[in-house]
Amino acid sequence: MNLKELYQEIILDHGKNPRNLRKSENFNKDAKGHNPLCGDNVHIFLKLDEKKKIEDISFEGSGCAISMASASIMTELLNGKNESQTKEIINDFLEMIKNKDKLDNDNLNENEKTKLMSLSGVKQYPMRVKCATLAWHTLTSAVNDSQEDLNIEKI
Amino acid sequence: MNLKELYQEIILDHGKNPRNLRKSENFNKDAKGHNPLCGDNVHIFLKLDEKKKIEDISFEGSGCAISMASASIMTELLNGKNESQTKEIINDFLEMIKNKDKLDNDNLNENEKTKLMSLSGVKQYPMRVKCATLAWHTLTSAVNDSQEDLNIEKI
Amino acid sequence: MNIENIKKEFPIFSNKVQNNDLVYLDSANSSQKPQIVIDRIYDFYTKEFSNVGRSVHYLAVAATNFYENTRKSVQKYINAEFADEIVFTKGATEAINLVANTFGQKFLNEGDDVLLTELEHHSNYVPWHFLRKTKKININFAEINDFGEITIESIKKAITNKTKIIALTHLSNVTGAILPIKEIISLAHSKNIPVLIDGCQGAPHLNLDMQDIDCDFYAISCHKMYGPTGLGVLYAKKKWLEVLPPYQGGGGMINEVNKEGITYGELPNKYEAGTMATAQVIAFNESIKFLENIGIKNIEKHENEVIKYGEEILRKNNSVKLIGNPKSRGGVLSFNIDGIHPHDIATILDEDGVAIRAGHHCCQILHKKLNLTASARASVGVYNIKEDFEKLNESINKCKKIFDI
Amino acid sequence: MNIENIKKEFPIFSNKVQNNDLVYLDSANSSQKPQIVIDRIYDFYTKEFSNVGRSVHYLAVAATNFYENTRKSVQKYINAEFADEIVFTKGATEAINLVANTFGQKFLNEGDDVLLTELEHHSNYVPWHFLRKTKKININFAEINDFGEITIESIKKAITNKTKIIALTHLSNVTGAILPIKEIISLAHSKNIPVLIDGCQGAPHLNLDMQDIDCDFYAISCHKMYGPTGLGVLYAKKKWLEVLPPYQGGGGMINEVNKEGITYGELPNKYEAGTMATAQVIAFNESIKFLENIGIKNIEKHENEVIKYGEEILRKNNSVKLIGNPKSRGGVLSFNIDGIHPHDIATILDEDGVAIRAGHHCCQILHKKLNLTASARASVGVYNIKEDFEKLNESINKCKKIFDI
Ligand SMILES: Cc1ncc(COP(=O)(O)O)c(C=O)c1O
Ligand SMILES: Cc1ncc(COP(=O)(O)O)c(C=O)c1O
Repeated sequence: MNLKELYQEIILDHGKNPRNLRKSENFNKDAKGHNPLCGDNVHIFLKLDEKKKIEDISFEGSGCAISMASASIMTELLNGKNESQTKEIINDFLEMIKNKDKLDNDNLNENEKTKLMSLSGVKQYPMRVKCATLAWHTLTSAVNDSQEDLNIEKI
Repeated sequence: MNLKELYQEIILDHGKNPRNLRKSENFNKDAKGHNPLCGDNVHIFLKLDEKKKIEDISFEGSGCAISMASASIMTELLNGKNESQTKEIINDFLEMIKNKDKLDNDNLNENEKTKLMSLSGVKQYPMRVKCATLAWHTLTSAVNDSQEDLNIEKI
Repeated sequence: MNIENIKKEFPIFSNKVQNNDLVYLDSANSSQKPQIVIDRIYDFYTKEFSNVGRSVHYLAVAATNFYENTRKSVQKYINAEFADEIVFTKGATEAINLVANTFGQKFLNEGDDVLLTELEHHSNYVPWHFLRKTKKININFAEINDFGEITIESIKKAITNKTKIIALTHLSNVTGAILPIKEIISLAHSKNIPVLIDGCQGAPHLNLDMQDIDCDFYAISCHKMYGPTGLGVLYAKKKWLEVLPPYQGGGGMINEVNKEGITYGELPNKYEAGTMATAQVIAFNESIKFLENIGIKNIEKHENEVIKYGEEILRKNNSVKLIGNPKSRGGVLSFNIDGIHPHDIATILDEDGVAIRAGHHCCQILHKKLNLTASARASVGVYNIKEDFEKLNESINKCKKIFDI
Repeated sequence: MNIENIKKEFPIFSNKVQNNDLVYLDSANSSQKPQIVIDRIYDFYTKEFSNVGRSVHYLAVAATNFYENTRKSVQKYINAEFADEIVFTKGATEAINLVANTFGQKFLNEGDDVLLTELEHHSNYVPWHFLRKTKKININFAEINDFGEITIESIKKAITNKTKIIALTHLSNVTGAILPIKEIISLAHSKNIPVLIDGCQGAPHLNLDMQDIDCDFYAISCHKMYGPTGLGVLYAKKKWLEVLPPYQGGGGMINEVNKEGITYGELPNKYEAGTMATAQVIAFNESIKFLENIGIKNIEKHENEVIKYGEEILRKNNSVKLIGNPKSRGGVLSFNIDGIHPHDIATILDEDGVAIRAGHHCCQILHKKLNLTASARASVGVYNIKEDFEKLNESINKCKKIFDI
């Protein structure tokens, strides 16, 4: 394992100073996620335009460096993305966290990819994967209008 | 262990042809015993005179050679015994089965003692001790007017 | 792997028991354990021990992975659709209690019928009996035929329009009858009745395919399946686990807790409250591998040959009366000898190192139906060989001699 | 026996974990196992295996005796009046569920109160919560003070005239507070209220004397007490076990069974349905012997020294905030570091071989009360030494460095 890889500068930065840690005004979609293992919560807010493009995305919650950084980076990257782009990025991220070394995605530029890739070190820490994916799964249920609050153990 | 000691002639005889396997007429005390391990049952009947001397003792039920022989020998030996003699013999028998090699009892003659001693081989077969003692414990609860049917596991 | 050499993998057979070679014919009670299963327990405790699912340190992560790997192995072995359909319990008895309790809470009401059979083990009766008291339901028993079998007709006859669930054994632990569960389940489902299979005796001997059988619940006893004691498996269709209430409450099965209320965790956590039998679950993976390596079809074939041979020998021994004569028999042969009580038989056999079980085998209803209080039972595992039944027969003859029969 | 050498009896410490010496500070989660316990399991499976209580053959008789010997050892170890008061369960969680379920069935009615404390583990809350649903009872929580303790006053304040049972922990698995259970029990009994003690954390560290404490129920987790996983002990006063209904139904717990009804077996069989965790029970006898050989008083003293030392070190480390400051502390130290989430701490510590637990430790109510979602916890066993806390402290400093604190 490689601690340095896990706690990269970028993770520590986003972990300490998470971007978009607020509640979007006039959000029209939202969902809550919870990690029963540590008790951490995340609440994702989305403001979509008529064409389902993300006009604003934000989150509230508390958690470890990994989960905060993941939510922070996610909101940064997805702002302005349309529905299919959003879904592709979510999928690619989850794939990468599970088993891939690279991120093939045409919707992100190199800089964005690097940011996202900074989370890939978590692969080597199976118990921490949930921290990195909580925000993403919660976003999925917000997008899908899932009724129930999301319980991360489900996934 | 010594199988020959367990299945002595006298046990096999009483096991096959149990004495007093019937229901006493005009019995005034009785109790049922049950061994949940094998499902065996015994029902003891007592006819006591005013002074609590045993006028007649008998039993119904089915079971293994050890339990039938034990009930048979018990009823044979206790017929005609008074209350204190009965209690002493019961106690001495249970003591013998548990941990003694000999039977000290003034209420039995040598011949009777030999009969009773024939059951002592069971000591070496812990799972079979219950077979040998079921009738005796049931008798105790009959003598004591115990309300509940006796469950051998209790003892 | 040579089926004849399997016995060597079980260390117990390399030790003498009271100066005798062990002739172990009590596998329906509990099976012996292969070396790899025992070694796995040893290694886990000596080198890798940690609790699972809670801590994030190295040992805990590794243990959690091992634990979940067993779940996946079991899923694969019994061909369940989802790994979440595998719940670990402390035994088959708990698995059945779990279903009776939670299904009862949610779906049974006064006057409803539960259908069992006369072959059922107490573990598949007492939990339903509890509901007779708390929920005022009725219990019906499908009747056995003269061969000690339960047929589809007998089930048909016993189903009422109030039957809400059927719970029955895969393989009788007394008559050895293998029940036509696939037909029964299909019949039940045509009437919208879910079916629980008590697979205690089925799982060690028969090929298991949950999706093919299509049962709603299947209960397994790991200690009868070359696995450790203190462990069972409940297979349950996801649709049931999702709607049934939790069974036991505690750590690990919750989502969020506050003073006013609780939300429950997702499957399978919802049904695994408290610290589980970690070492046992991890070691059970080796039992599954052991079974897979030999192949359950090979095991079935081998055991069938052995038990057929045993049946032939015992049939030739007059005064031995076999109990039941099912067309398809699993590895169980129960019998009585006229004039000798089963407990006496077992004690005498034991002197020769022949281990069988005597008693009602937790099937008092069946024994009462057959006008018996007890019987003697020889049952086999993958390590038994034909000679075991020859030795059994010799010892039976010794019984007869002692009892002068 | 030299307390400093105890560590050598635990084989796990002679192996490296990821090239590090293992600094195991997660014993409140589960303790490591001494060699004799592991060996007993091994020997039982390789040479002596049989199911207990059912068959009459040699192996079964021997196993049954071993099994019952553990019951007697436990009785003696906790000074229970009768061996029948010792019920084996699959864990403390099941033990508490057993009491909540059966006591609830028999003695709780709509509007009754159950009194818990804010320190309780989910395992001592969720089972009572179930009764809120099925029986419409209320649950009250005695409040902690600023030291993370539960005092007799706090209990006094929370008892109502509808309180029917009090269930509380012996030793908090978060704040480390040892509760004044003897006084609480005596107070409760003066009001005719029975008391259940969750002894998961008490049993491995404190002297146990049931007749002195006089509790009605005491739940023990064997895997936290140098014993195997998948095993717990419920101590319950005979008078309760005699009147409470059975919990699970199955083989071994019955007296007589027929189609219409069932009579239950005597204690302790009534509460031990199905095949029990045979090997685990038998091996747990060695855990008791291990504890007896060292002497619980010596263990307490040793652990107190170690934990006091740890407390001192951590108090000196600024940015480390200890949770709770109880006057009498068991072997548990929970803490937070401003600006670093416990999960991150645990991950970084793990890199140095320091195993702690991070999370809510199944105590969400307590964490919410303290305005926390999670904490880091170091907890000790008999094998811990002062150096372990020095290593912990070094690793904490490494965390601070990484997070630039
Ligand atoms: C105080 C307390 N109660 C209950 C439990 C539950 O014990 P188990 O998980 O062994 O059933 C634990 C351990 O996690 C505990 O620390
Ligand atoms: C048919 C059947 N059902 C249920 C059980 C109970 O299984 P366990 O005792 O492992 O819980 C057994 C084994 O005794 C059995 O043979």
